[in-house]
Amino acid sequence: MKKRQPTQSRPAAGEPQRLLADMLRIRRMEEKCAELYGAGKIRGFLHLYIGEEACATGAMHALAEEDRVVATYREHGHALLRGVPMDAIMAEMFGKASGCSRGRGGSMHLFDVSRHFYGGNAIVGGGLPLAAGLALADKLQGESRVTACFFGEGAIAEGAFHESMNLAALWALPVLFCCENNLYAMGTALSRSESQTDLCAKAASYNMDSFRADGMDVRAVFETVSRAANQVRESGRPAFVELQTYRFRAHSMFDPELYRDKAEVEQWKTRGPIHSFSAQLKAEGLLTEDVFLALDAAAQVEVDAAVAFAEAAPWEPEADLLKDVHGPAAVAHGGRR
Amino acid sequence: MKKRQPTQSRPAAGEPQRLLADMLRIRRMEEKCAELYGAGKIRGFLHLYIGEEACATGAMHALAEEDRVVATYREHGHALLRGVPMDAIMAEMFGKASGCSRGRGGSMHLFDVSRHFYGGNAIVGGGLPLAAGLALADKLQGESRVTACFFGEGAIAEGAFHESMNLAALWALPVLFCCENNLYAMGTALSRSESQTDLCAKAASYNMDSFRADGMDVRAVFETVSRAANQVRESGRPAFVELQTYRFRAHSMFDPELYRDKAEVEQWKTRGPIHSFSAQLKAEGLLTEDVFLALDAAAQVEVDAAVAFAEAAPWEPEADLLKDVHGPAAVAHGGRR
Amino acid sequence: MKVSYREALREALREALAQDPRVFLMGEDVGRYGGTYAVSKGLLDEFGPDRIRDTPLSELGFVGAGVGAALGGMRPIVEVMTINFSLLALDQIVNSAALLRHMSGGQCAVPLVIRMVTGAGRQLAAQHSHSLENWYAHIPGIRVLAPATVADARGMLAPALADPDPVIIFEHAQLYNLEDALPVERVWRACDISRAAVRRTGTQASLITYGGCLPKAMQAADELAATGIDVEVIDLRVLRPLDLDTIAASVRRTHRVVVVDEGWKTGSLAGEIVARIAEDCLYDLDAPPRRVCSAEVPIPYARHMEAAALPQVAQIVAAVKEMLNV
Amino acid sequence: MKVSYREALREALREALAQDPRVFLMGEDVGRYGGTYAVSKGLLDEFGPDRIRDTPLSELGFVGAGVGAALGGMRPIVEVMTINFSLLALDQIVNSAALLRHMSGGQCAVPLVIRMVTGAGRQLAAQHSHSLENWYAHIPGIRVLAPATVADARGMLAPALADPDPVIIFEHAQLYNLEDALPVERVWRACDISRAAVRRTGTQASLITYGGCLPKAMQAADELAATGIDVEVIDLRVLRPLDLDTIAASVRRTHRVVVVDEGWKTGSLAGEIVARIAEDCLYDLDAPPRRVCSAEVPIPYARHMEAAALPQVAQIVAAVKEMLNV
Ligand SMILES: Cc1ncc(C[n+]2csc(CCOP(=O)(O)OP(=O)(O)O)c2C)c(N)n1
Ligand SMILES: Cc1ncc(C[n+]2csc(CCOP(=O)(O)OP(=O)(O)O)c2C)c(N)n1
Ligand SMILES: [Mg+2]
Ligand SMILES: [Mg+2]
Repeated sequence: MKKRQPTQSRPAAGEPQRLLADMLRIRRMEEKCAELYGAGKIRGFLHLYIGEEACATGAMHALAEEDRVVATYREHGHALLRGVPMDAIMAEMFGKASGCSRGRGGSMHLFDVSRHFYGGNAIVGGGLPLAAGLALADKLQGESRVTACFFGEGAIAEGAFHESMNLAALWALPVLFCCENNLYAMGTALSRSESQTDLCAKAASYNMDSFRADGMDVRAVFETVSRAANQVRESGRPAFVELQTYRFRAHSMFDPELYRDKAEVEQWKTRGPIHSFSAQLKAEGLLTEDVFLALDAAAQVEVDAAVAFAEAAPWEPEADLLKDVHGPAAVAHGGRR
Repeated sequence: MKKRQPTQSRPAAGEPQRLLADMLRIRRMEEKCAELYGAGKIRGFLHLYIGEEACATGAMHALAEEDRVVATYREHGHALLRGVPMDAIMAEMFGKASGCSRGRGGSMHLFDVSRHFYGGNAIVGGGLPLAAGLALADKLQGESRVTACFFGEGAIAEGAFHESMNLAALWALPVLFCCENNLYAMGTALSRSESQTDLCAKAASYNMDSFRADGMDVRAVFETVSRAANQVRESGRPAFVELQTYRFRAHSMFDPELYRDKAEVEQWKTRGPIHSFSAQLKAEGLLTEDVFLALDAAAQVEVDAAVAFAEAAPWEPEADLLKDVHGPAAVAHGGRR
Repeated sequence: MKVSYREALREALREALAQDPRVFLMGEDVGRYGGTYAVSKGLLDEFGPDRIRDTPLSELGFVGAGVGAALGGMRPIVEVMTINFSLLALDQIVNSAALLRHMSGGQCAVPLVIRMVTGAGRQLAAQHSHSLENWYAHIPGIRVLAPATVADARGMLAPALADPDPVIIFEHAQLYNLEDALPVERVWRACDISRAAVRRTGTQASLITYGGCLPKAMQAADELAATGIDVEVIDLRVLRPLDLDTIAASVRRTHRVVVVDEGWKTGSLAGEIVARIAEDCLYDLDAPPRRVCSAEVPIPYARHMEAAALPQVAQIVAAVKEMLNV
Repeated sequence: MKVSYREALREALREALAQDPRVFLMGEDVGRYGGTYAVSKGLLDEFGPDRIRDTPLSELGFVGAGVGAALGGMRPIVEVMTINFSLLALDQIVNSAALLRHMSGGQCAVPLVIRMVTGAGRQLAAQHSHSLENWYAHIPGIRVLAPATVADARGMLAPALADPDPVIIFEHAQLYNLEDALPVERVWRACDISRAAVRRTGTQASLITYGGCLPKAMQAADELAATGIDVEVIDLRVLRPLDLDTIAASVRRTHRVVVVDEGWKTGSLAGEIVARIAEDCLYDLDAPPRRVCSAEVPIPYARHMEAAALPQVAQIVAAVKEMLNV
């Protein structure tokens, strides 16, 4: 298991330039991933977060280091901002042994337990019960951590969502349910998956407080999630946050996008979280084009280094195939398996 | 498969004396079942409905003959009032070949497809998706039937409830979701199973209309379910009904009832649906003690006849063990299985 | 003219929808998205949203609704996007679909078809690479099919819909792009969903397999033939009920058997086949039967590790050669 | 002094709860109701509602919460009331509990114990009579136990909790009232959860079984002994990973084998055992191996029909005699 690395001292979370820089880091990393997918370096399923960066960025800045995070298959940004080194993420997508899941998981299963990042779950709704359980562990152990659980609006139709919401509310578990509502689950629009499209009404049916934020506005996300997380931390009770966002790219690299109009996508792109936030910062006098370019260049440098790292990283030997199916102590019970 | 029997002409559904008579039929039948369980004639799990008779009685009177019904393992009353002959019910509980499920199902799996009675489901929540599907079939076939689905409040914590409510509301399926809220799921009180104990709030979170009735008052149930069923029939959309009731007996014959106070049970018994309704009818001049006794005696006669029938009924030969695993036409596909 | 496995499946769906108004297709993204594996592409335009019905993400709910709709007189085809997600629907498949006829003493019929994608090989990692056909093949009350050829992809749906009971059809993810000429219509129209098929006759050993491993077994047979070893290849096609006669007849001819199955070895369907052979044909065997299965490890993402985990042609060839001591 | 299987299970729970504050028990009606099969009766008073935690009816949710709690540092014991309802939780058991360690490259540990009741025999009909241990025994990443004796009921929990990975424990419904003297503490404390046990030595055939069928196999062995036939009885105890050495050693001694399993025959765990024997001990066999399993029918309610569907002592005796041609 990885050792926790010493915390770097960095500017306060939520500080505008860091929010912007982190959105850029996600964006540039993912653009590179798309390119590498085309080149066959990254394979399997690849779900890009492009367009939604304000959500993970605002939310991760709002969480404390000791908080736990559970995410979905669309989790590159969450992993990165939780502190998983881009090198390790990129190597994972290459399937290399230096990947954050040793090449076993790939794009959909980024893990870093030392940073309380519990994946990377490719079963829609599958992370929600886990999050309730992590929070239950904290509650029973007297920890005041929050467990933030990210999922798409598509997950709300799954029984797992409801069972988890109820358990968390009933048992007063410190879970922050973060629904990234990008209006589509693959090709299924929200209005074709939910009879009630006001998602906060779902929380109300569990007696759970809910919050809503414009998921294209990183400051709004940061402020809303900060409030919600504080409430969870102080009350020990769960809360629900809906982040209204949009994905600019296809669901995965296989999606022909038959189900939505190009015009709708273009319309949303005008609200792109990076350019709208940088425009805002410039208008506020908090950013110059030079600084923007420098942040972007730094992101690009980080990406290039990550790709180089991943390229150079070793493959796991095939002889290790059966490793990590079971933990080491299992050998204690007679040893033969 | 059983042939549909010709409809008997009988007094209008919902007429007070029929409501009372039907509650008595359920009560006397089930008291006998308890006795027969003690004698080892009925085995397996036996879940008595005693105390809750007003629910099935009011509801079944409110439904039309062509409506479909899906129920749980606590379904003796529903089956009886759907028109399944008491003989066939009793024989089923004995495990006899003349039982309404040919002895294959027992107490928890009473079926009578000729009367649109689809069981008898022993998986909590398991009937709800079926009900949505039956209603979908009707909708697609242009039928104006209602599918009434009965379940306990315990089922509301199950994902199956939520997925079914959403499908029904989203697709506008004519399902009447009838929640028999008897406050306990085995030993688990509602407040320990739901963070939100106002069950109608659940329906609201699916944009579904809801109704609530005192499930100890057969007239209230009849009127409420009539209204709700009519609305479903006319709108083609689902509705949710909560019937607030209480079971007077243990959950099953194995339950030591450690989880609730005797006093609470006694308190509820004062609101017993049979004696409170007969008292009411008497006060209204609609019932005399003689008539009551005659109805009760008739119920007892029916029970005795059913027991005699069940006793005399034949056992299925063991040689038929593999029957009804598959339908006959399967033989067409090459025939060997 | 060649058609792909995917096109063959789509033609079968189109025909079923056109011929019987009781038939409808429902599942996640079967409509507007065009089907995750593009099988149902175009059908929404042709048959409309009532009959090509996109469902919310709620496998338990919509599979159960399929059971109910079948009970109610329809002939639903439910697509569970992949076998991986079918774990969420197993209660309805086992406790409702498979049991209702029996529990009701023969009154209920559930003429339901469930299609799902199975198998690994596309680097989708552990949660998206299951092969659990053996679980389904264990359940009384359902029929389980595994089309491994274009002809079966085209032919199996109609008899499955005609079956009065639930039928599960497993489409292997690696087969969709397989292309082949369809046999003459008369042949695939007579598609039998109770028998295994001898895909290649041979004398020295029987390779028994199904689904995504059939092409591997055929290739292994080719490679063996090139070295002068003549093996028979049996495609189970029907995983429940098993066609034990065809299996036994083959073993009695060849006296040696290798079962190839993408499932994990322990508790695999291959194990059941080996057990049946040991029970029924013990004295016909000239060597211990062998299995080539997946390694007992969740399927890893990395390409070379995934390949190492799954049955490969070279392993099949090696197993036959070892068995023949060559 | 004799104790019942139920009491042995309860003592094991009590001890685990008393010794390790990370241990807690959660499930439907484990607390106020006292446990459906009364296993946890009294524990709520002793350990309080945080550690004897009644759950709502939401198998997928609370099993998944158990996985999460294990990830988070606790040692949860999750009771799924019966195996029948575990179908609702399979996604979390397979796709989370079993896979997390591997998918995370070894980072995640899920030290979770899941207990559930299995089996038929009490006239509970088709939906409440499943035996799907074979499904679980197929999954890499979990350990599967089937205590069939009072000593194992007492001894298996502690090593299961010490296992760094998920362990599923199947308690057969027909065993709860079984009474036996516990062996001396030193013996059951050394409970090994990797090996099968020879419950009775014998020379003419091996009866291999587990769980609820062990008493039937023992009784069959008694009846056979009374007719002068000496059979060995192997209790698998651990259904995954299988103790193949003990099985093979027995077959090499007796040369004949009957596997007894309450699962439906096709795809049963018994099939896997037969397959292993055919693969590893073919030349040791003096007769085809046989299985005594449940008939391939959903379990009927009626008493005589249920009995006809399940493996019975008479069938085991008959199988051995036929095999020995006596
Ligand atoms: C249980 C389950 N069913 C189906 C899928 C296939 N699938 C993967 S992502 C997805 C859409 C999910 O949409 P949403 O939850 O809104 O998340 P988004 O992709 O929009 O971020 C589907 C249907 C799955 N992974 N898991
Ligand atoms: C999925 C599932 N989990 C658990 C059980 C065991 N069980 C049978 S009835 C019951 C309580 C159900 O309570 P409720 O839904 O309120 O109905 P009631 O018995 O009160 O009528 C439980 C837990 C089951 N049958 N199915
Ligand atoms: Mg979405
Ligand atoms: Mg209840």
